[in-house]
Amino acid sequence: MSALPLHAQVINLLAAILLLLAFAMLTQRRVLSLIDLFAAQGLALAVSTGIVAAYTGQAHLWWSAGITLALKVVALPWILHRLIRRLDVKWDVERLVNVPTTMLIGIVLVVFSFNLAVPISQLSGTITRATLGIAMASVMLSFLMMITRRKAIPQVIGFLSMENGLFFAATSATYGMPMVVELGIALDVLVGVLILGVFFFQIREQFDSLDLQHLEKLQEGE
Amino acid sequence: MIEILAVLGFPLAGAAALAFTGARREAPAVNIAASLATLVASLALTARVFVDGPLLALDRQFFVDPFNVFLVALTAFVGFTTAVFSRPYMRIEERHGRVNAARLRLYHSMYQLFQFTMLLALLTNNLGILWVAMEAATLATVLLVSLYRTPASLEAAWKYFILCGVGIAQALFGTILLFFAAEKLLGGGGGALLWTALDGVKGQLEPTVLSIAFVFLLVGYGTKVGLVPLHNWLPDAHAEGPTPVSAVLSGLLLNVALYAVVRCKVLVDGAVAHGFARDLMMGFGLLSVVVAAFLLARQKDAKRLFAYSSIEHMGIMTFAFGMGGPVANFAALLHMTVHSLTKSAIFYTVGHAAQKAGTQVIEDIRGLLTLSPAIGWGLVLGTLAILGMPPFGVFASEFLILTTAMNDAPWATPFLLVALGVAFASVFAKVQPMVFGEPTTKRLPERPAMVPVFVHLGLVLMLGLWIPPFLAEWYRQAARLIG
Amino acid sequence: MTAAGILSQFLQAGLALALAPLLVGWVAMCRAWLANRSAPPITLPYRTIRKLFAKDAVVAHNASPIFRLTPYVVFGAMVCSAAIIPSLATEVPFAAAADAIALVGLFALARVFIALAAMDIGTAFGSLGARREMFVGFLAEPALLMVLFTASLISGSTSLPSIVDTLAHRELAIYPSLAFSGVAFTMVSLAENARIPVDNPATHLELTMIHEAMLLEYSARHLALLEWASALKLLNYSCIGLALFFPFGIAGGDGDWGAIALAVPALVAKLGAGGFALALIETVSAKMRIFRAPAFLGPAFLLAVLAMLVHLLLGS
Amino acid sequence: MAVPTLGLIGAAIVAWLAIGTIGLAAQTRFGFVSRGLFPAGAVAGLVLAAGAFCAVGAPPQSAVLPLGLPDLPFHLRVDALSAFFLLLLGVAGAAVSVYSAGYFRESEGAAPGLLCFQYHAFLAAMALVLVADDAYAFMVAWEAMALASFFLVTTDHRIAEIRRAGYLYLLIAHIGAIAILLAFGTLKGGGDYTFASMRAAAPSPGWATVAFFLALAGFGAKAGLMPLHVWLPEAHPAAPSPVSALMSGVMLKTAIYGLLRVTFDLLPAQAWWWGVVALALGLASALFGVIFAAVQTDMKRLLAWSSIENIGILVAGIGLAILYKAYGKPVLAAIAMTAVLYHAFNHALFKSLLFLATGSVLHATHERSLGRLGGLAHKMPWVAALALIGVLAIAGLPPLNGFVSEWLLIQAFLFTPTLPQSFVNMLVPLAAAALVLTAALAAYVMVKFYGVIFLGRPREPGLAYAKDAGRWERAALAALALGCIVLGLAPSAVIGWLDPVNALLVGATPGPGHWLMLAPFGEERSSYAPLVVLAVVGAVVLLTIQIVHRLWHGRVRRSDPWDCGFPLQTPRMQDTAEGFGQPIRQVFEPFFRMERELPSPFDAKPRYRVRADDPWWAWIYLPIVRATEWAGRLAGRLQHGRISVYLTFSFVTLLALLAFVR
Repeated sequence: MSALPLHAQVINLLAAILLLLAFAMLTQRRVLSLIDLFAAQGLALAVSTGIVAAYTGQAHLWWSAGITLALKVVALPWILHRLIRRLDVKWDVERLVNVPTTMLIGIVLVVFSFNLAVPISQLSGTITRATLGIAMASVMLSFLMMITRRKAIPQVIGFLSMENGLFFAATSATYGMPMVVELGIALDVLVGVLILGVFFFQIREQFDSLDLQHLEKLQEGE
Repeated sequence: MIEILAVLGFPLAGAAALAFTGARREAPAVNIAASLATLVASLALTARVFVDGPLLALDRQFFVDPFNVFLVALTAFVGFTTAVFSRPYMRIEERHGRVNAARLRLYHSMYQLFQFTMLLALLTNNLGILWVAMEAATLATVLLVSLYRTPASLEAAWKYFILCGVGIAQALFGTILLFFAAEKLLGGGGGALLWTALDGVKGQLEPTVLSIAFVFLLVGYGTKVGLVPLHNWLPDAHAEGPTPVSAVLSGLLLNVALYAVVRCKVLVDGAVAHGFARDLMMGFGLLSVVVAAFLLARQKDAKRLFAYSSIEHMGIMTFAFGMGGPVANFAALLHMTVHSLTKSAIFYTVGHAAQKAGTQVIEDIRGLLTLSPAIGWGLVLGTLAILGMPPFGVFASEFLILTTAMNDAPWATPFLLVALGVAFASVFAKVQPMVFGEPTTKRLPERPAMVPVFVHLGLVLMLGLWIPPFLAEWYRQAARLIG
Repeated sequence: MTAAGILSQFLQAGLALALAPLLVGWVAMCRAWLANRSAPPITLPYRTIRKLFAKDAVVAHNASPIFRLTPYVVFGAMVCSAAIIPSLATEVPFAAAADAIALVGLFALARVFIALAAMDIGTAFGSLGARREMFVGFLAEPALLMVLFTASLISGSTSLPSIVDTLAHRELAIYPSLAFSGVAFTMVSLAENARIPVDNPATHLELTMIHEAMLLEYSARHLALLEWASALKLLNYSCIGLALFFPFGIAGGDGDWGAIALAVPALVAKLGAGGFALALIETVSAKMRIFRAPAFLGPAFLLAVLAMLVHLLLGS
Repeated sequence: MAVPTLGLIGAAIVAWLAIGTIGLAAQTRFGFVSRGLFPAGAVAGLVLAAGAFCAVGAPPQSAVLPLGLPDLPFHLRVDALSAFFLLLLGVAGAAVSVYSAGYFRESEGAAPGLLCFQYHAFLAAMALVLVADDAYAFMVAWEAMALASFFLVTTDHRIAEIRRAGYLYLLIAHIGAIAILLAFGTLKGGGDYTFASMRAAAPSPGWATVAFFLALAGFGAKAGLMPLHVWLPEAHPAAPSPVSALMSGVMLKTAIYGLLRVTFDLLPAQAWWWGVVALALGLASALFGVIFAAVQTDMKRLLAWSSIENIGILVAGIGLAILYKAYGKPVLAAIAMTAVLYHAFNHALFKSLLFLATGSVLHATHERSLGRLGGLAHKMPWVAALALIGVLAIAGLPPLNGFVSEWLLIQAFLFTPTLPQSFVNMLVPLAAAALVLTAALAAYVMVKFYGVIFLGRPREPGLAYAKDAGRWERAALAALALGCIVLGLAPSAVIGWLDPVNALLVGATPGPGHWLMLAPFGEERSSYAPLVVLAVVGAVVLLTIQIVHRLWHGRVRRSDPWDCGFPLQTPRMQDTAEGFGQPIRQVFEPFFRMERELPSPFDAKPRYRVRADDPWWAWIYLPIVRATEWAGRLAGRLQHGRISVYLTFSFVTLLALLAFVR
């Protein structure tokens, strides 16, 4: 493994950063910081995509990197910031499970994902194959984050960060999906966030809060 | 070729047009017209495929074979009848003050957009596009589910969005893994996501990767199918949205999601030898059937009741597709058809019944047969049909599935027996007093649309007694494709 | 079907008709003796019947045709039964028309009619009697059938003459199962013929009666026929019992005139002894409450079943 | 000349469907529907019966319809077995249709046209069940039959009890149908769904047993075999009387048909212990049914319970036939089977007759409760006389038809000691005892039924206005009563005619009979000549009447009842239905769950009520309901309402599956 070329080492570094950011988001308490962390994740993603593009010379990966930069580093954080300002919510993030437990579960998840990814990575033709495990781990961590948050906005950020993990898997492990698909995915994410934005307002209008515990009425209780 | 473009173009154009004119008096007519055009185009496409065989078009990006073309026709048909139904239904809703002009515009536009995404998901050959279309379908319907802007509908839409979004994200991961496995064989270009290309090399795909990919795909698309324990969004979304949306969700969206799962299963079956996908799908299917059956007993809301029934039926189909083999696949395809038709018909009647009674609460809807025989008979016949009473078509497919299971998977039959029994007991216990007994309902400001109901039920009845040869041939070919 | 057969058939039926009231009178006589009373004349039942025939029939206003038809049907069924049971000879041509099961069927027919007739007038006692009669009947009838089944299994036939033939005219064998059957049969006969301990033929104490309660509304010729029919029933049961458990003296099926001639006094003697035994039982036991009847007939039924089991187990 | 039997039968079925459709179209024209369509339906029934009658002895005929599933068109076939049951359907159906022509009144219950449609669809579905020759056609017809009868049962759907009865009925019928379906699934093995290929498939003994018990459960549910009988006493009385008659008289027999078809025709061999189970279940149902019939206070419920009894007897007979067949004694099996077939036909006749009679009583009095009837023999002489025949027949009294089948069955029982299995030998006395006990109790029940309704004095003043049944109704009742008499008097002819059915089912026929005398094993073994018995009894009766009237006189004087001289007689002093059942309640107390309602001493109009409920509710059904509710609560926890929980479900599922893949 020592003979890895430089760009691969950089990508691995970025992968590690991505994972670290995912952990940071998992434990982050303030919603604005959460958005910043998300933007940072997007940046790491964009950079890694750019490096892959430079190395493999695939043009559409440059596009991907560009879209990522525009969407996940600029547009989405901006939208979220705006939303928070408009909704006037800057509260701390409440959570359902305390931080140490979350961390512990997160670590277990990482181990699990790495284990799962090992046999797959063996087969990969790409030099950055080890990143698949990291991508999977960050998807899992985002999932965990969604589970542990009880406010709407952090949950959405978790959702978006999961998208980041997926995107990372697509670019670093496979050198990118076909262009149409990536465009489609990006469009979906953007529209999704817009719709969610509309939703936040509607939810707040109805419930005077974005706390998800108001959204627990539909159930099969007694 | 041109047919494919027409099938996709009409709903897209309709969506665009209705986005501007959707609140006008003639919007429902436009909606119907667009749906009708789609239906005609899809029938043309069907005829073409029927005559010429499977079709690859537009640089292999679109692929039509008997399996999906029949779903296209079904989708277009139910889309059309639902559009017909929604005309009086939404007008009554408007009179009752539940929707305003802006929301009507949203409704009509999103309805067409939803049609478009469904058809796109069915027609595309690219698994990535399939994913994109599924996600887009979620987005379109989220807005439809929350149309009334009541707390409950917002809650339902939120859950729908988050659960399906997360679920479908897993499907994306699965798709990436598929791509990852195929890339070595097919190169990094666009070819590695084309189903036809993957199908060609499925024997050489790496089994480990494919089985992991299938887990992600199953969990992902399975969420949209409504498989237990991934189903939690489904009853909420069905119950709180407008009835036409419930009808298309149950009748179309679930089918398309299951279609995606089955497409993936075909690939996995080629690569992984030992019935891995089979076991998973049978397990999930059976679990869904059983859990949904027991949940049915607890329902107090009419639409929620039938939403759970959809889970049950999707479970049956998943089980049957999982079991595989020509008969079970045939039966599952037939079940898809009849379930779509029947369930949407039931939603139409339940919608009108709820409008008449002013509530969806089962206990407050009584004696439909006396005051509005059409709605009452529609509901009771539809319910009996969906519960698997012959001579309706649902029985035909359940007959085939159960008898095949008795041979191929006898261990599953006690569960099915119990589940079908409990489901019958639960659903019929709730519907019978709605239909029979002393009436509690009032008059509607507009004539209800009962024609789609009886057209659907008539078709289901026909499929129970006589399946047209071309349709049977179609099912057979599709069943062979699925393997 | 021989001339002797046909003759013995008619002889048997005629004898039964003639002897039936005599048996009733004899039992009443014995009871009186055993109770240290002076006995009524043995011919009293004949006189009663004749007197009743001469009277005008009084029928309730709301009696339906069933009420008036019943005495005849019951009488007919009993005569028919008497013709089936081989009391004198085993060659009874008519017995081929109805075997043991049909015999029980005929008894049941009589019972159902008499119960319906009792309900017809709509009096309290009539319906009470009908209910009790059917109650006793549903317990006694299966027991009787089971007794007959045991005998049928022994002889491999449900035809009464064949049974008697087997029991009386083949090599002597001891059938332990018949001992059980015999006890069961005795109990059933007591119940079926309205005897103590289930019913008291001499009482008109309303709350305890069964058979008499059903006849309350009858008078004159109808009553006479019913009284005669119940005497016939007693005789029939006695003859069944004698044929199954004491088949000695019954003539074989070979048209032997001498044997038939001998069979008549043998039958009379056996009936005399049987009647005395009945009187003895009635004297030494007490009438039970009606709801003790299951406690009496249940064991009879069980004994009959047991008899069959014993037969199957021992093969004899 | 070969008669196109299947053609005739098919024509009748089509005619029924057409009549139903016409009825649906002519919704409101009451006179046309009742006086025109129902008699036409009766004619179709007779055509069906004629075709079936010819088909019993003829070689099987079959046809394939271009309907059904693509690889499985509807196969139709008439062989001896189906022809026998078709005849039963045709005869009873025709009689009931004639009755219906006079029965359905304007402004009662549902629209006549709808009723007409459901009624004829019901008939057609039953006929289709009997001619179906593949699993799919059978199931479609089977469930269509259930559906049509369900709608007929719920004709008066505004009454909550009737809705409940209909629900229960359809539910149990549907679950039974799934069981039957699974039985077919088991039978088909690797072949297709036609009965022909099922016959060819040879399932292993284990699978054959599964198939048999699934079929027993499925058909038993429809037939009202214990413990799946609970719907029957609810649903049969709830329906209009002609429909009750069809359900009890004919529909239950289709279940018997199905059981026979699967057990003896489709399964290649039978295991002896199936017979023991069927025997035990059958006798238990018979005994249970008759005990409950004895304590009923509703006349139609009483008859419904009696149907359970009769079905029990039929299943017991089938069990006996299985035993004999499994032990290689086909002739004895044929005797038992003859008893079953005969009893099936008998029951169709007399149970229809009695249900129709209750229909007439219901129309005349608007009263179903036995406690408010009485003395109708004077007001309704026709119905009373014809019902008497039915009552005597169902009570198993010679010389009517009920006795014949009872006699045959007992004869069959008496041969069990020839079986090699000593365990079975020991069982038989008990079985025979249960059978005769049932028969004796049946007489009790029928005395109660007839005595309380028709005899005695009217218990309510309103009964004075009761009118006898009309011509149509009388004709139907008379036809059925005539059937009871004919079947009672000419058993040998009927049994000879049944030979092809027996040959088909058990591969043997009972010994040839004398035309006058029923002696399946030869005269020395046992014999019964109903005509002779009738002639002798009749001769004695006539002779006695003549002699008595000649020697003395025939004078009759009318007066008030005597009743031990008690002067203040009122109708309320008669035994009520409750009173009549009281000894049974007392003796069989452990079988009932009783609720007594004792009047207070100060009550001016005291009424004593007692309800005897079916303990199976508490033994099986309520626990099932509770278990379902419990499972529902458990499943309800899945739908917790909190999105985090839902996400956790997805997450855990994903992780579990991934771990499983590893």
